Amino acid sequence: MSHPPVTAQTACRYRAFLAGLLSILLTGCSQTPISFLDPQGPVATAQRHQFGLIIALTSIVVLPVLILTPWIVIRYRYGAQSAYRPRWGFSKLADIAIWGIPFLVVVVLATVAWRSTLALDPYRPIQGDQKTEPLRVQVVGFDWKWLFIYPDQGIATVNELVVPAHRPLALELTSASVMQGFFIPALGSQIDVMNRMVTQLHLEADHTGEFPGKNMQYNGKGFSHQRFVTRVVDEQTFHNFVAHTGEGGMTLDARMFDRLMAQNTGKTLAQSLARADVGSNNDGDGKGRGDDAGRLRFGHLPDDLFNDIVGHVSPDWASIPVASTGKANDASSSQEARP
Amino acid sequence: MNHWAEWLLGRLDWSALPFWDAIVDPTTKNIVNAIIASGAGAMVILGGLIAIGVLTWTRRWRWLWSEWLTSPDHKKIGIMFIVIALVMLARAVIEAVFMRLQQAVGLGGGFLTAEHFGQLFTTHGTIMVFFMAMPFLTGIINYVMPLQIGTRDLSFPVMNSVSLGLTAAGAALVMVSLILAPFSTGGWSGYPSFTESAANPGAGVDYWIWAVTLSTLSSTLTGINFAVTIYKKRAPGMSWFRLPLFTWTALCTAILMIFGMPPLTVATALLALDRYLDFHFFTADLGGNMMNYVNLFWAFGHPEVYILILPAFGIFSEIFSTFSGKKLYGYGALVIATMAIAVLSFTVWLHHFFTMGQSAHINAIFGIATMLIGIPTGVKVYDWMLTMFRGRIRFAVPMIYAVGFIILFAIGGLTGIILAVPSVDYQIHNSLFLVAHFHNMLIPGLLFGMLGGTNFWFPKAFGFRLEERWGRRAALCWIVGFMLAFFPLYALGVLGMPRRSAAFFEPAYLPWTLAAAVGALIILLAMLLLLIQLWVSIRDRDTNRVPAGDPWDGRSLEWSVSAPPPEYNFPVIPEVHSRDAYMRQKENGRGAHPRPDEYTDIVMPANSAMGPIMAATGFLIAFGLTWYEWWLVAAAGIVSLIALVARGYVRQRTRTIPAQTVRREHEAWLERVSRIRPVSRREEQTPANQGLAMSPLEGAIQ
Amino acid sequence: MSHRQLSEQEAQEKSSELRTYLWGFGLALVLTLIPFGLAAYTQTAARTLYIVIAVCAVIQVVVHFRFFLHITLARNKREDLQLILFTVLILTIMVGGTLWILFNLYYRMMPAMLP
Amino acid sequence: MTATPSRHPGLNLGHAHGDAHEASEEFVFGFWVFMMSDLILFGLLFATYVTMLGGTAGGPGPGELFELKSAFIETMLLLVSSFTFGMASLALKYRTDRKVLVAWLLVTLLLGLGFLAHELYDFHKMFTEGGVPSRSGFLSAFFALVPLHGLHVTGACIWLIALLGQIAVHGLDTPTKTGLMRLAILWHFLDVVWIGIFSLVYLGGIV
Ligand code: HEA
Ligand code: HEA
Ligand code: CUA
Ligand SMILES: [Cu+2]
Repeated sequence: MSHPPVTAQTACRYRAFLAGLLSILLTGCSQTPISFLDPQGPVATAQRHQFGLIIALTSIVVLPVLILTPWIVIRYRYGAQSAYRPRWGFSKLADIAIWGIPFLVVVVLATVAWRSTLALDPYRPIQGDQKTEPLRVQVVGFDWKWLFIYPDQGIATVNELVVPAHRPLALELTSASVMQGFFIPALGSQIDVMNRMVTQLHLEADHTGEFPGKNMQYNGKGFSHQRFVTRVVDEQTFHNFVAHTGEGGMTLDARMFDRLMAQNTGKTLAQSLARADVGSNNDGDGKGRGDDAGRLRFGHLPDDLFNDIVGHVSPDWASIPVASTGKANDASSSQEARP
Repeated sequence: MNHWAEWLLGRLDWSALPFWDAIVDPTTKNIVNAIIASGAGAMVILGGLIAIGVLTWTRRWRWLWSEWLTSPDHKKIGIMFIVIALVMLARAVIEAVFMRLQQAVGLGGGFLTAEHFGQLFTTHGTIMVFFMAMPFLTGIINYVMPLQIGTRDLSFPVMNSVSLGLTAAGAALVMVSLILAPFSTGGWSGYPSFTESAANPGAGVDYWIWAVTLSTLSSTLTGINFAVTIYKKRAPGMSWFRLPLFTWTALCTAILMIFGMPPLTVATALLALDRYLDFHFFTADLGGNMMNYVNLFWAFGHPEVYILILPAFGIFSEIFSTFSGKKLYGYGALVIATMAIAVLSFTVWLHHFFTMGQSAHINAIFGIATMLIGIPTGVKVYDWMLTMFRGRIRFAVPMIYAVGFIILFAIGGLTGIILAVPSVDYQIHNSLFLVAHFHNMLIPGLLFGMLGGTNFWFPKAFGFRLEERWGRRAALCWIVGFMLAFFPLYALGVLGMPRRSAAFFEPAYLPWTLAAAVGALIILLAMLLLLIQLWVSIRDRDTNRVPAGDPWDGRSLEWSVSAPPPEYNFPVIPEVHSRDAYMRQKENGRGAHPRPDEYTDIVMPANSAMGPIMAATGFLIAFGLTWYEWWLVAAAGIVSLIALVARGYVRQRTRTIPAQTVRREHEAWLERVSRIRPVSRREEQTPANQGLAMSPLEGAIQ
Repeated sequence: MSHRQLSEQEAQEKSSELRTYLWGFGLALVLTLIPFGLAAYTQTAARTLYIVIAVCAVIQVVVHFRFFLHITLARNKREDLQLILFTVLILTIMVGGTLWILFNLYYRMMPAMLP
Repeated sequence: MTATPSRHPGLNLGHAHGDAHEASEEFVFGFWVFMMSDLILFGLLFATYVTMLGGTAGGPGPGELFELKSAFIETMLLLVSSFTFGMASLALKYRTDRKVLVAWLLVTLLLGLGFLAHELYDFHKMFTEGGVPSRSGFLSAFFALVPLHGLHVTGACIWLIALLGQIAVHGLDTPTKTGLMRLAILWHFLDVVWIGIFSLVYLGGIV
């Protein structure tokens, strides 16, 4: 199960109310789910729940401060006629309360935190309905774009993560550059990606749609442009996407890899490819979500590219199917299906 | 010729000028940024020139040297620390406002280049923490703590002056980076491998490394100095459980400095080894890994945030009890809570990198350890509320800051607890929610503390009260401006906006960033009001003098001496018989200012040039290292070594003030005090208040 | 005049202090020689050896503090002992925590770094 | 009953030294605090060293580079120097003339310099065998930890020379006495750190 245990019923209603209010307040004017307050998967849903719960629990000890302080300040102001006890400095009862109640609250908070943290460990696979195998995707953070490799499908994309709904996602992540943070707020947790290291992240999407993804760890000039789109589609569309990309996608050869390794944003990369007449298979509308997202799709790539990047080994370029190398790079994107 | 220039200047060349980019690549954006950057550089030069000009014009160089720079007097050193803090603050605040403006128009771009924005948040964070907050709190402790424990100076007065020098050198280095640019863009936490030479070969990161290193050295020495002083130099009878609470927090702060600074020293030193000597600690290849750095940095970073907040807690404790006309509630609990916070703060550092990928158990354990800190902190908050309870609360400026603090800090604590839950932190880590959290602790906590403390002790240090009305206006603007500037960031954070973003692409963020910009402008206004307050106060200083030294009916020993205090603080070292020593003295028969039976010669530390020498050589070494001017490093290094060795040969280390002089000065002051009319608390803010409080109970009750 | 006029008591103290140094030196020597001898000249199993090295090192540190630095459990002034114990506490937290965290991270994301 | 109640922790001058004894209270305690801060620094470098053990990156590891005998000789040099400094402390405390004191100090200095020379020779040998810090993370960690100790010893030697100079110029007055007290603490402390290095780095590395 992916939902963490729900504690008190009342707290639950409270957080539902709170979360609802917050999401209306915060995301009212945006149609795309950009935040976990408008969750699109089990992890984000659980996080929204926990967020509300923690606020509710902590409020037990924080609200009294917010309420009583103004009251005390007004009641005992200089000039008011309330009691004055300049030498009063200790009360056993009060001391028990101010140590005891926060302590109890922390005990409850600690229990909640312990269980939710173990339940939402990013390394922990999500058990969807048992029939579907998780979809494996390998993520590489470059300066300043994301490469998504689908090892079982033999395809790869840049700045566009296409996944089927209702199927658990098992991500393996690394960085080809400095440390970065991989994050799709509407789906769930973020995780750091680091050079020579492999971290893992498990997510699942409940609804189709387009959700923004981003880098959270500052890595230089292009940082705020290092965004990608997560497109959650139905199973059939996903199959089409895989098939079309496999046929019509570009080839990720050594030259292309150098371009990826260079410091550029997805957008400038796509532009430079177009200029160099390599042909980009950017979607026709170019502007995915109001800006040039710089998406690329690759149908041919070397085997085991991800592990070679992790191990700082030169990829096995020879393993790319020879037949397609020549022509694929000028294949235009027109034939590609857009779900 | 060229060869010589290279030898002399290292890698310093034309491209270090702040407007170079605009010359090489004159795009509109580059030109705008060049104008801003050069303006800042010009301000630094101008400021320096004006200072030099004024000193020369008024022939104050000798005075500056012998009365201030070489003085071992803890009061003067404290004031100089605060002056550094204020100068650096001016810069960091302007940077903050620029960042808020950038994000207000940041939908799709903004007016600053990404590079420039990177330098802004890095210098803002670095300055605020290392060159604003640390000098400010060090200055206040320096000034107040020896007076509170009834001693004449710190244990190591010359080392104190060296600490000041090192901080000044670091601050100067950061300022110079405005003229010979650029500074690092790696944030105040400077994570590699972004800050390794592979990704960032320029001088920026090196500026950062050496500035921070100078500051940590200074703080380590300061910590040792404070701790030894509190251990060894308390007045007779001042037992541990009679220490004023501010001194307790100063002690815990000192301990945190002693044990919390080494991890940062190690982290920056290893980073420097990587960058200068091709070591491989944090590089991605050859067996290094940057996780070590992250771990070390936060092993420092978390204790650091409590270094920043504990002195403020101490100040608020004094303010709450003084302005409630009441004994502190739960002294024992407050002491225990302070110590608990200090010790616990060493056990939670991992909460800054919950998302790095370690096992859920580790995350959960550190998360829970973090929440535990909420308990002692909560106890403190409630103790302060109970201190006000059944008191007579006077809304002097310090008290407005204190009340604003207690409410806003509770909110910041709440968001801290949210961040401490790892599974939730996975959502809001490195978002603006985090930025809102820590400003929520730093501004109402640390900054209000420093401002409250300044308003509280200013009359002690300078002999006249700060003006009340402008002070109130400023305080209110602070509170309102803070809320408007930072509460929207919570919303932006849960909406997923990353920190350190020069630009964003979600229209949904726009209303919030606009609101925050307005808030920042109100804060700027508050800052302006503070300046007006200061100006008005100086203008009207003669009506607001408090020569008797006790304007607020204070409770601890610093209020028992004149304002400003004599250089030896106490003509005769007081004997302490209880907590709230001075209040007790006032309540007892002998009166507020008993005449001492006899005077003795007073031995004070002699002036020493070690501080300025260390400042100069420290700066030159750091500058040389930054720009690869090895001759400069060697020369300055040798000079500082010689100075250190030579200092050992100096035997003229003290100066004696004859008992006669002490008697004359003190008797004259007592004479003056005897002619002053004691005032009740009702007249606290009127010119009638000359620093003599009416017998406590009569005075406090209307 | 080589010796200052030592009182009876001082003379006693002096010889007892001298004994302290000699004891310390002797113990330190033995505690160095044991692990060194075992490591250099015997084929002791690695595990045992690690334990012997660690135990000898810890005892030797205590010996140095006790016999060379004169840190004792005496009641009159305890700041030194408190200070050292507090340092040990902080060291344990920082060093222990660092090792725990980093080896866990290695285990989870870069097994090559595990020894 | 302890004969002379000490004014301050650890090493002591004794009442006979009047002024200097009083003055050393703050100095010595302050120096202790500094030593403890320094100890944290070393502790963290030890921790870093251990975490970098796996980072040899195909380069030489501890087994190939370290020479136990040579490390043992260094250990002995330091240990003996600790003892001789102890003798110097005794001479300071119980004698009025300087000859014995200075003699012990000189012996200590020689031992310290001998240690440094030997260590440098070791590093030199490691360098020629390809054991340079830029080769791997492991070697970086080694060359941060061990030479830092060496730098401390260098500093202590310089200080010792400076103090000998002070004795020559000013005699055994209060500042030189308190200086010697502090240097004694530093010297013994450096020996303690070396125990860690010898055990963890050398013995542990070779096992
Ligand atoms: C003490 C610490 C401190 C303080 C006070 C502040 C104050 C402010 N900060 Fe800062 N900030 C940091 C520490 C601090 N900050 C740190 C550590 C970072 C992270 C850097 C990084 O990412 O690496 C950061 C980052 C940061 C960012 C970058 C956010 C991002 O990453 O996207 C922004 C953006 O707007 C910002 C804004 C502000 C603003 C508007 C204020 C304003 O509140 C400032 C207003 C202050 C004043 C106006 C001063 C008041 C005047 C006095 C106290 C003197 C008067 C005294 C007398 C007269 C006696 N801060
Ligand atoms: C003065 C500075 C200061 C202070 C006092 C605090 C106090 C706290 N901080 Fe904060 N923190 C920072 C400054 C500060 N912090 C900075 C600068 C950063 C970011 C650095 C960077 O990344 O650049 C940061 C980051 C930070 C993180 C990392 C988040 C992330 O990177 O994702 C976390 C996570 O746990 C955290 C938690 C806490 C907690 C739990 C407290 C607690 O101490 C708060 C305790 C207070 C209360 C809880 C309120 C009062 C109590 C009551 C009214 C009643 C009792 C309450 C309970 C029992 C719950 N802080
Ligand atoms: Cu950082 Cu793995
Ligand atoms: Cu923290």
